Amino acid sequence: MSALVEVKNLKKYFETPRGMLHAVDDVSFAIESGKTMGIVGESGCGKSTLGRVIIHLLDSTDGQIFFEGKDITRANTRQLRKLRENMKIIFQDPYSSLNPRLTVEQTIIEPLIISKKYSSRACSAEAERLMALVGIDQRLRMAYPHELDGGRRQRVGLPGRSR
Amino acid sequence: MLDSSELVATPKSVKKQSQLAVVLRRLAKNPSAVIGLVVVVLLVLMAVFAPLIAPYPYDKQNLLNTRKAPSSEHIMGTDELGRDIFSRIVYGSRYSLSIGFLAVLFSNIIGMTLGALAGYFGGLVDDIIMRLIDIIQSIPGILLAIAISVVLGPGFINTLLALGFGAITMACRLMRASVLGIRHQEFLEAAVSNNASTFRIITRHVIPNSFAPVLVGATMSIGNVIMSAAMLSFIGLGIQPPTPEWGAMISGGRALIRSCPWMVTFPGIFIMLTVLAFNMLGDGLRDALDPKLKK
Amino acid sequence: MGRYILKRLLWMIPVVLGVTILVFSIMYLIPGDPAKMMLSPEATPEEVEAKREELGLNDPYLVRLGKFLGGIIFHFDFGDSWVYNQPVTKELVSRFPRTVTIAAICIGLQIVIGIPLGIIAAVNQNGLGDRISMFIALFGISLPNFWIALMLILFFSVRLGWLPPFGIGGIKYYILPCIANAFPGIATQARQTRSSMLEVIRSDYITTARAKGMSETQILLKHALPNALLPVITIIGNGMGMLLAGTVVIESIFSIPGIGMYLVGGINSRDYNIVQSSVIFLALAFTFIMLLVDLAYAFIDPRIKAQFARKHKRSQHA
Amino acid sequence: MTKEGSSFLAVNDLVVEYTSEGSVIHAVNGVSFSLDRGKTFGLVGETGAGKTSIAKSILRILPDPPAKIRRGEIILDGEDLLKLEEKAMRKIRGRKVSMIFQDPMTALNPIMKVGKQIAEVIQLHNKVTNKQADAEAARMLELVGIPADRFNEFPHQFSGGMKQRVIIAMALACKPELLLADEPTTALDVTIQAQVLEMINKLKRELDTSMIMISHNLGVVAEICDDLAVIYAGEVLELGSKEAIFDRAAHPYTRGLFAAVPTLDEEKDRLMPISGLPPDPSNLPSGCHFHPRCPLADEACKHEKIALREIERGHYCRCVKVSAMES
Repeated sequence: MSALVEVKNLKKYFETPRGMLHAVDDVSFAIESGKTMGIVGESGCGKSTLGRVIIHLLDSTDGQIFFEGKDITRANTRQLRKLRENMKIIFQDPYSSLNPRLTVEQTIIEPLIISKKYSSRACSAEAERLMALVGIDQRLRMAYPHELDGGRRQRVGLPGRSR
Repeated sequence: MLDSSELVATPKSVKKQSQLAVVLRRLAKNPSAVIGLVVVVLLVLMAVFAPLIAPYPYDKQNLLNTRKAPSSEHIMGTDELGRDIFSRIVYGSRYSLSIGFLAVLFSNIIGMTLGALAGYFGGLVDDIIMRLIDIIQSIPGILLAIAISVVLGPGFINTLLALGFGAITMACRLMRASVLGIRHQEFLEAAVSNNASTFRIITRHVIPNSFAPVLVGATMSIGNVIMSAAMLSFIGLGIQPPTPEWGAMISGGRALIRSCPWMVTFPGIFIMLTVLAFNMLGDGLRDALDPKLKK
Repeated sequence: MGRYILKRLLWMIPVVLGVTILVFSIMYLIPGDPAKMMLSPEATPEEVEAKREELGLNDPYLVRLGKFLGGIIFHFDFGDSWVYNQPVTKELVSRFPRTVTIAAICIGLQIVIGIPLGIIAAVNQNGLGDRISMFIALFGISLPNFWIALMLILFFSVRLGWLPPFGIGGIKYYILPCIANAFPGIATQARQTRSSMLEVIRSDYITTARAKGMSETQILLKHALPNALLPVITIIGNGMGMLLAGTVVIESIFSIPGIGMYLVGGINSRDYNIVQSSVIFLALAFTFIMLLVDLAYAFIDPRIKAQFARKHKRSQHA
Repeated sequence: MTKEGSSFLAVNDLVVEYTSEGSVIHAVNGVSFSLDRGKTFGLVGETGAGKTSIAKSILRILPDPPAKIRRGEIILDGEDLLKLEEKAMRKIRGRKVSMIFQDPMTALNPIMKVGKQIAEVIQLHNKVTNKQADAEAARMLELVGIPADRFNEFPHQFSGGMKQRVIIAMALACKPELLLADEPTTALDVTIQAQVLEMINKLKRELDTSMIMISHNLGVVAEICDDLAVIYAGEVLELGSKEAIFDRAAHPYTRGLFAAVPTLDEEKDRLMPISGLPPDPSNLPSGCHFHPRCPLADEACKHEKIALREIERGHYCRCVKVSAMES
């Protein structure tokens, strides 16, 4: 079975006042479906940039990205919309990855609303299911991020699925 | 320094703590904010119901008792044309309040948009807007207002535009600063990765998290605009007599300061009261909206 | 460090040009025919037209701007006043010292009274001293300076007769105007110094200093004040803007022949060039002061200084 | 590690409370431990368990409103620090006891030269001229691996790891007898973390400094501490030597902590987290504070206070379900 995600000679350079910064320099790897790939390195070695390039939060400078066998390096906005329903990012800092002004429920159903595939009733039902899935107490449905500690905030960031 | 991690109280029963409820609850606990709010509401009521409150029509001249000291009949005395000063002050509140609100509203709408654009997009957009703001800001506000209103001429709308123009810079700076503050927060990247459109990102994620300081700034600048409007009328610009604008009244009473000081004192007290109320409200709002106190 | 000063000076040029062009354009572009405004309402169209011709109002915008800018840059001449045809520049230059003296005294008061008030309020936060001084400061920023001036005249000149209500002369003549103009400035300075101090007092390096065994006063002098004074310098700069604007009114009340009074005179006689030149002159003065503030800031804040000092070899430590 | 007698530092029944917006936060609820000279004592626990408050109480730099030391003694070299008046306590801070803070990014004065910040503490506690203080400060910089010619640079010119070294140099400048380290490596990168820990260990041996290491990272504690206490909701749940606790962890909470750490050797698909969350410090559960999350909890745990029992020589545990160990 071809790899779920494959990256070939991926490069990402940033122009900085002090010249070209080689954040990601010729990286290649492949991940089978269901497997977990660990990327280890000191801060500033380009780990997060690599992740952001793969899910198109940042454009790549060179190299190719394959998802389910298809080349998605130069995905246009329509392809991107489809892609982003299958690729999710969970962030490092629980204190800045949630919109402080949205409740737990609003945060979880945000992608559902954007995908326009769910009626509002379906959204809240789905929200309930997702909260149970990631182990968040139902009574925290209307809580705001500032009322939660780091652990729970990360769980709220988890679902974000829109399929 | 208080170690905040030791104070994280897990929510016992999470009542519906909407953001607004939290802010209002904290605002209510702050006495000066409450006083400020009460005075502002009273002033607005006074302006709206001016005809009922004012004992005399503001322009009714009574040449029999001109320059009368405060008496039971005229609690704040009369001016050189025998008009009742208290009535003129009551009607005058309409001009001061409406100039304050409208000028700040007009300038903040423009200022916030410019600030959001500069903060969110950065790069060339940011440079152009900010260089322009730098130049406008290097002319002290009132001088700018003077220059504009000299050319525009007196009158309500002209004064409003003259005062509003200067206030754009503060609203823009405040908005840009707070947008820059959250610009690199990860929840914006999360929104992008959730296929949110730029419009949705700005309206649902960026603005709700950055308007707080702008709101505080706006409340304070209402007071400043009212004071500047009075100053403009005082030096012969802005709203002209016979309209009962507080600044113009003080300017009118200036020559008679020796013989009838009440003509100058009472309008000034009302200006001070109004500006003080907005400033107290602004201080209260700043503490209530202060994220650090959010926990 | 030199590079930073040069950069700031270079940046002054577009600002100065920008200010001049902005004010000129405002006066030019906004509707309303200056000539008609200046002449009495009964003036015949021919008279109005003659006036427009005389003042060169019919020239295209760029020509007039060019003449105006040329005048200022090459021989620092703001042209003549439209109503009396006197050279404006002479008036501005001769009146400038008086306006600056008042502004300087007020800035002095603002620093000498405002800053300590703010620091004391911050050090004993929510204490009695804090509450009282902040309440007075709240009043201070809510009082229009022209009303304070009139109240001071009413009380000290009319009632008590201690001080002259207007005019110029010895120190006595400066007391009331400066108090009236400086009071809002002192209040703003105290409030903002207090919030800047509170910000610093809450930071971690103050706890580190305490852990070193320093006394509260040592911490205040060696760590808290230096860090808090940085933003305070910018506040002083902004305060200068308010003061320059304030002098317009104060000078007209106390009839002190500074630029402010000249400007108000220009307003009453609808003499556009006086208004235009006075506003630009004061704005340029303010811009120059803000430049000094920037330089002072850079000189004190090592982070900026270090940025530009890194070029030379690191200084050898003893 | 004897309970009283010759121990260098003895903390007895320390209680610290914070008042915020009306509710009282019980940060430290009767913590007692002692530390011999030259030894390193670990305070381990989740975020918000009260570890930092304990350290700040020893140095008496708790922000007075809102924090209050309700009860307890802190005997250092036979002297109760809580009884000292402020002037005498200032002599001790930085000289006899000093502290390293968690976040190096904000712990240094941004507009003061790095060298000067070290020289400042030297001059504070020793009658020396400026030049002598600067020279000593430069020597301390070298000691922590920073070239002395960076003496005149400012904090913003240093990386997180380098800043933490400056703070360590500052803390050790007056050769303190006790060093309080509040999660010194949490804000640092793993590789830098190792360097900083190794350096602290080296300096500790050279200067024969006793140390209290606060951390929620069991790896750090294992590497550095001789004895340790597991803190939960402001209480010591287990206390003993490193070997006793790491090899024979008794309290269910301690065992839960060890199970939650992924180990490299075993192939595990799911980690064993401790369910639930630390309790709300403004209304702590009755009896054993851990009972809401404890798999072994039963009625006995829910009501009366549980005492700290010695289940093995020098190994204490606060749990009724744990029987004494046959050593």
